[in-house]
Amino acid sequence: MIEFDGVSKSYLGMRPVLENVVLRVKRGDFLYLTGVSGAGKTTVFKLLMLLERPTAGTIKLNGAEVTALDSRQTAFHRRRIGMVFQDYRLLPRLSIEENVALPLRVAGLPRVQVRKRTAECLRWVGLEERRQELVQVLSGGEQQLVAISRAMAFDPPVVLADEPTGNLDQNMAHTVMSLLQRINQRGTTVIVATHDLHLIRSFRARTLLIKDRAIHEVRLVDHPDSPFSPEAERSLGAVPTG
Amino acid sequence: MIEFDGVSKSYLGMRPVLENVVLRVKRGDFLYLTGVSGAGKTTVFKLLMLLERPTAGTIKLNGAEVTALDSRQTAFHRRRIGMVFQDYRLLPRLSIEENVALPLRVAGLPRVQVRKRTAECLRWVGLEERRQELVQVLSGGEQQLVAISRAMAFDPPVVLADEPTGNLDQNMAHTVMSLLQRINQRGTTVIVATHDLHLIRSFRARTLLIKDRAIHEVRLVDHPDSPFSPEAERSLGAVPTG
Amino acid sequence: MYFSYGIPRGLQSIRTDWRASIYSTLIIAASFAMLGIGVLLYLNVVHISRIWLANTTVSLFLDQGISAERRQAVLERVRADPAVIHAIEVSPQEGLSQLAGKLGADHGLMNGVDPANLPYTIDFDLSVDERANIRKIAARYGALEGVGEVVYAERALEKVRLFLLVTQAVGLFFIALIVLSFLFIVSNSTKLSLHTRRDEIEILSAVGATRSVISSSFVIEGMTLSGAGFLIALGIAWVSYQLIVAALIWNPATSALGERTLFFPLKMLLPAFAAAVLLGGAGSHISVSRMLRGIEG
Amino acid sequence: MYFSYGIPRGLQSIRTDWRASIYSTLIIAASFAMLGIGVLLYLNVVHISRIWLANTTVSLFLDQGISAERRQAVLERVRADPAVIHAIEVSPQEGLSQLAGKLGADHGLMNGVDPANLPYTIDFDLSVDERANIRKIAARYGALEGVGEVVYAERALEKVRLFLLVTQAVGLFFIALIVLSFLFIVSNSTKLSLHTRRDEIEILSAVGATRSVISSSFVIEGMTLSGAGFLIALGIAWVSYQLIVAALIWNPATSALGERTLFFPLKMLLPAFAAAVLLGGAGSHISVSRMLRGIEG
Ligand SMILES: Nc1ncnc2c1ncn2[C@@H]1O[C@H](COP(=O)(O)OP(=O)(O)OP(=O)(O)O)[C@@H](O)[C@H]1O
Ligand SMILES: Nc1ncnc2c1ncn2[C@@H]1O[C@H](COP(=O)(O)OP(=O)(O)OP(=O)(O)O)[C@@H](O)[C@H]1O
Ligand SMILES: [Mg+2]
Ligand SMILES: [Mg+2]
Repeated sequence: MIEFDGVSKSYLGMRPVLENVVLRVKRGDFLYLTGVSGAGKTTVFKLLMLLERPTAGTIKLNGAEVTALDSRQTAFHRRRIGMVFQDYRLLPRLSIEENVALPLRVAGLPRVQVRKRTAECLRWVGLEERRQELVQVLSGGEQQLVAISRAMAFDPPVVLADEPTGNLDQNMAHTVMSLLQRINQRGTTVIVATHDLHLIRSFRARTLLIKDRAIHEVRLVDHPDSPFSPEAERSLGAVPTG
Repeated sequence: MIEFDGVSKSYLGMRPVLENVVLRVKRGDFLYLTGVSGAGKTTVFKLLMLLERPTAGTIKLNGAEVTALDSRQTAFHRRRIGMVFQDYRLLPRLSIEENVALPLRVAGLPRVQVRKRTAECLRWVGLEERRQELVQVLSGGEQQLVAISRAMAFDPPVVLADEPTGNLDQNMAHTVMSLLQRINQRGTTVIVATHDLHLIRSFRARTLLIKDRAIHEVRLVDHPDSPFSPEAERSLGAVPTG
Repeated sequence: MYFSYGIPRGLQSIRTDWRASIYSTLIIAASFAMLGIGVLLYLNVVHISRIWLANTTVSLFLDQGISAERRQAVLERVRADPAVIHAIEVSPQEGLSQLAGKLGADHGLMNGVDPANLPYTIDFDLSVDERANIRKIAARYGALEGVGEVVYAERALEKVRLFLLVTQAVGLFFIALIVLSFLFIVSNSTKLSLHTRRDEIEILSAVGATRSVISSSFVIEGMTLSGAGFLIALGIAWVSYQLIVAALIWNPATSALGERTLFFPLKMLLPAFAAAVLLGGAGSHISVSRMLRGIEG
Repeated sequence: MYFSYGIPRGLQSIRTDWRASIYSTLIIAASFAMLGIGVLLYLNVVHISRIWLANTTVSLFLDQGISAERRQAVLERVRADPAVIHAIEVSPQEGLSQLAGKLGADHGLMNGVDPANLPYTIDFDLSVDERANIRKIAARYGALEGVGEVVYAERALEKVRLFLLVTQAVGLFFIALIVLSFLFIVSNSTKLSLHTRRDEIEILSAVGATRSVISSSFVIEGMTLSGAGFLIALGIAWVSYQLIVAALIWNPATSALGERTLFFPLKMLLPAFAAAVLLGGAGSHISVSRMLRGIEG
């Protein structure tokens, strides 16, 4: 479903972040994208969303090359991907409800349907009571929940979650991960970018590691403390736990 | 050194976040402030920084009541506290170096001294090579490091770090926590707000829990997986690990 | 698109960021006010100088020894002419004393003149619309039986024409400059306020809004603010106008002038309002589109 | 404070957010241009009408049968007067033909006039500065030996005075409106651009900057942008002025007018530039201070 072929990305005048990356994600996959700070996790998501363009290579979603899309098609392409941004990217002066409704409203859905779907998404993250509050006064974790809720609103075939639990308490993180797993079981492709090995340990899944500008598959091992081989663990810069 | 007496805070027209909070922090303490999302961790920091005013009660730093400070004194008060904001609060169009130098420059320090101190702070977080890059193009974790670096710049007697490792990989998080411990050993009072129990587990210290609008001391227990008593663990909404 | 998203979102934006909306509206209002004041001043200067400066009195010198009936007939003929206003008959005696008056301090010169040598004259003025045709009209009356010479201040007319020409040329040049400044102010304040909302536009784009959807709410916002600015400016211009006219009329020396002033006619205001609204919408649309092209790379 | 932080940071801000700086500068420039155009137009209308419309020719009618020496003495006395320009002696014959010329079509009336009855006259004009004193000067010359009557167009002078009065009153009213609009535009665009930088101000405040330090960089920025806007507007006004003057001079009918026009004198421009710079700084300072009070609660 998602195919990166020989994708390279270097930001203007900088050394490359990704080089000749190959990635295959099948419909209905659930996977982690991990790597140290600045490895390029967010960049991979931005490339897929067409928020950045690759310097080289092709990116395909459902067999269609995304870099060839025009402005209008880009908008439709983005509706097929729900992204939880690392910095949330919410409109601070709108209410929780309005932020979650945004993708539905700009797509021109009828008002009743928007309201129904929005309420549903807010219920999942436990914010339906507070839907009238302005986003700008929310705590960090609450904003993250709104961002997660918005990414689900369109019920998109692909969800990209960039560090979705970084500001959540363990209980809420657990709720969110269960939610992601549940929508994954209904057929949604889910990619979670994270450097939280404890998260991966709790909700094991296929894990990709960005290292030295390339994406590697990480071998999972059956160890209670770390899901990774010692080698992978070292690349992640993880310190021994416990 | 830091004293909260009967401090309450309710944001305009909302139910109270903190009620009748009493808090004593001694000079040179290192402590964690924890609690679920929206418990009020950031609010405590904002009150201490005078970014918000308490609805009731008094807050003292070094015996001086902070709520009585005028505009000019407030500025000097803030120079005594280095805060790592949860949302970083960097100026995106300035370079890494300029952001870190900001507190020093607005305090009117001579240029040479500013440069020297900035370089030092950046070295601690490993960003001295990239000091010319604009903050707006940095990855989430890199921005967090800049925010941490800026909080240290003034070498303040108090450092408040709000979720300082939420976007860092384990290795970087370890570096930052060691750094905080090191400055604490030199006499700086450090308070870290976090909901990451794994962090508390790795770097054990006195822990305060915000629950039901009040601050409670958490009893630490000697258990390899959780530093808390089962009761405290439950209040934190932690799910059993491992 | 406009009904489901653009209009509600545009109006909401105005409400939620009311400070910025007020700032923008006041900038637009002040620019419209400057523009309106310039145009109004120009219209009035041209209008009033056209009426007042043009001395279009025509004198028909009747033949010496003309019969009283014929004189009467010519007078009636003149009075019946729709192009003519204020026609009067002037006897030789009256003519002489008028002339002495015209000469002012030089009136002593007229002592040697005998009124018997002077003809009867018929003096009349032309209605404002017919003043341009003064030559033709003079020729027509010159051909009339009983009319000797036809005299009108051709040189004065030339002067007025020149005055109007200069006023119009300089005035239009300045108005062009004002219009340019106006467009600059409005477009740059639109750009300024949108520039700061780049984030919002990026977010909308990231959640799958097409360019036209994104632009729609900004277009509504721009139209509303521009329309509001226009109405405020109109209010300012109207009040100023009333104050000035009242002041002019209050002074006896200028009251006639005050009564001749013009305000914008309604049939000019309605299209201008529509233009203001469209301008606001178009400006926002262009700015947003340009910004979107920048964002999409 | 200004040297270690305000100036470098203010200039850096202009550079890093150059788009917003350009927008603000152009808004300010266009407002200054409108203001400058208004003032320039007003100055020139008053100036030129003062010179041109005031017909201050004074005629001294010398006594009948005055000696040639005395005539010469009076003429010399007049020519030596610093208030006097263009003094000429007019013989009775010349006077008569001039009068005939003035009468235009009525010149036939002069046929019966004998030049022998007419006196010699001395006609002169008053320098622009002395025109207000015409009455006193006329009285002075009336008392001179050999001078019979002193004549000047008192009525025409009244008309001009009225015209100037109306022009000045209406003009000043409009200029006041333009100045108000100008201040509105500049202050609101300052507020608009600062409004969007609330974040920056909050961050500065949070890292321990005092109000005056925070304001310093914005003051520098405001002064620079306002000064730049002023200079751009000055350039526009100067080019427009040159174009109009060239057009006026090019046309023979208006060339004399063109030569009499004024541009802003340097001694007016320097204080105006200083005022513009101060205005920009003060506006920014006020806006930032108000915002800071809001932030600090
Ligand atoms: N627009 C940009 N221009 C220049 N460099 C950029 C830009 N965006 C990102 N980078 C750089 O590219 C590298 C990868 O960034 P990216 O955001 O993909 O990292 P990441 O893996 O998401 O890191 P983190 O875990 O800290 O969020 C970083 O070094 C960053 O500084
Ligand atoms: N300016 C404000 N106006 C109104 N409510 C606010 C404001 N700031 C915070 N709140 C509310 O106060 C509560 C506590 O917020 P705070 O940011 O202190 O939580 P927190 O403990 O830091 O949470 P997190 O771990 O998610 O960052 C939240 O419910 C939040 O919505
Ligand atoms: Mg990232
Ligand atoms: Mg918080």
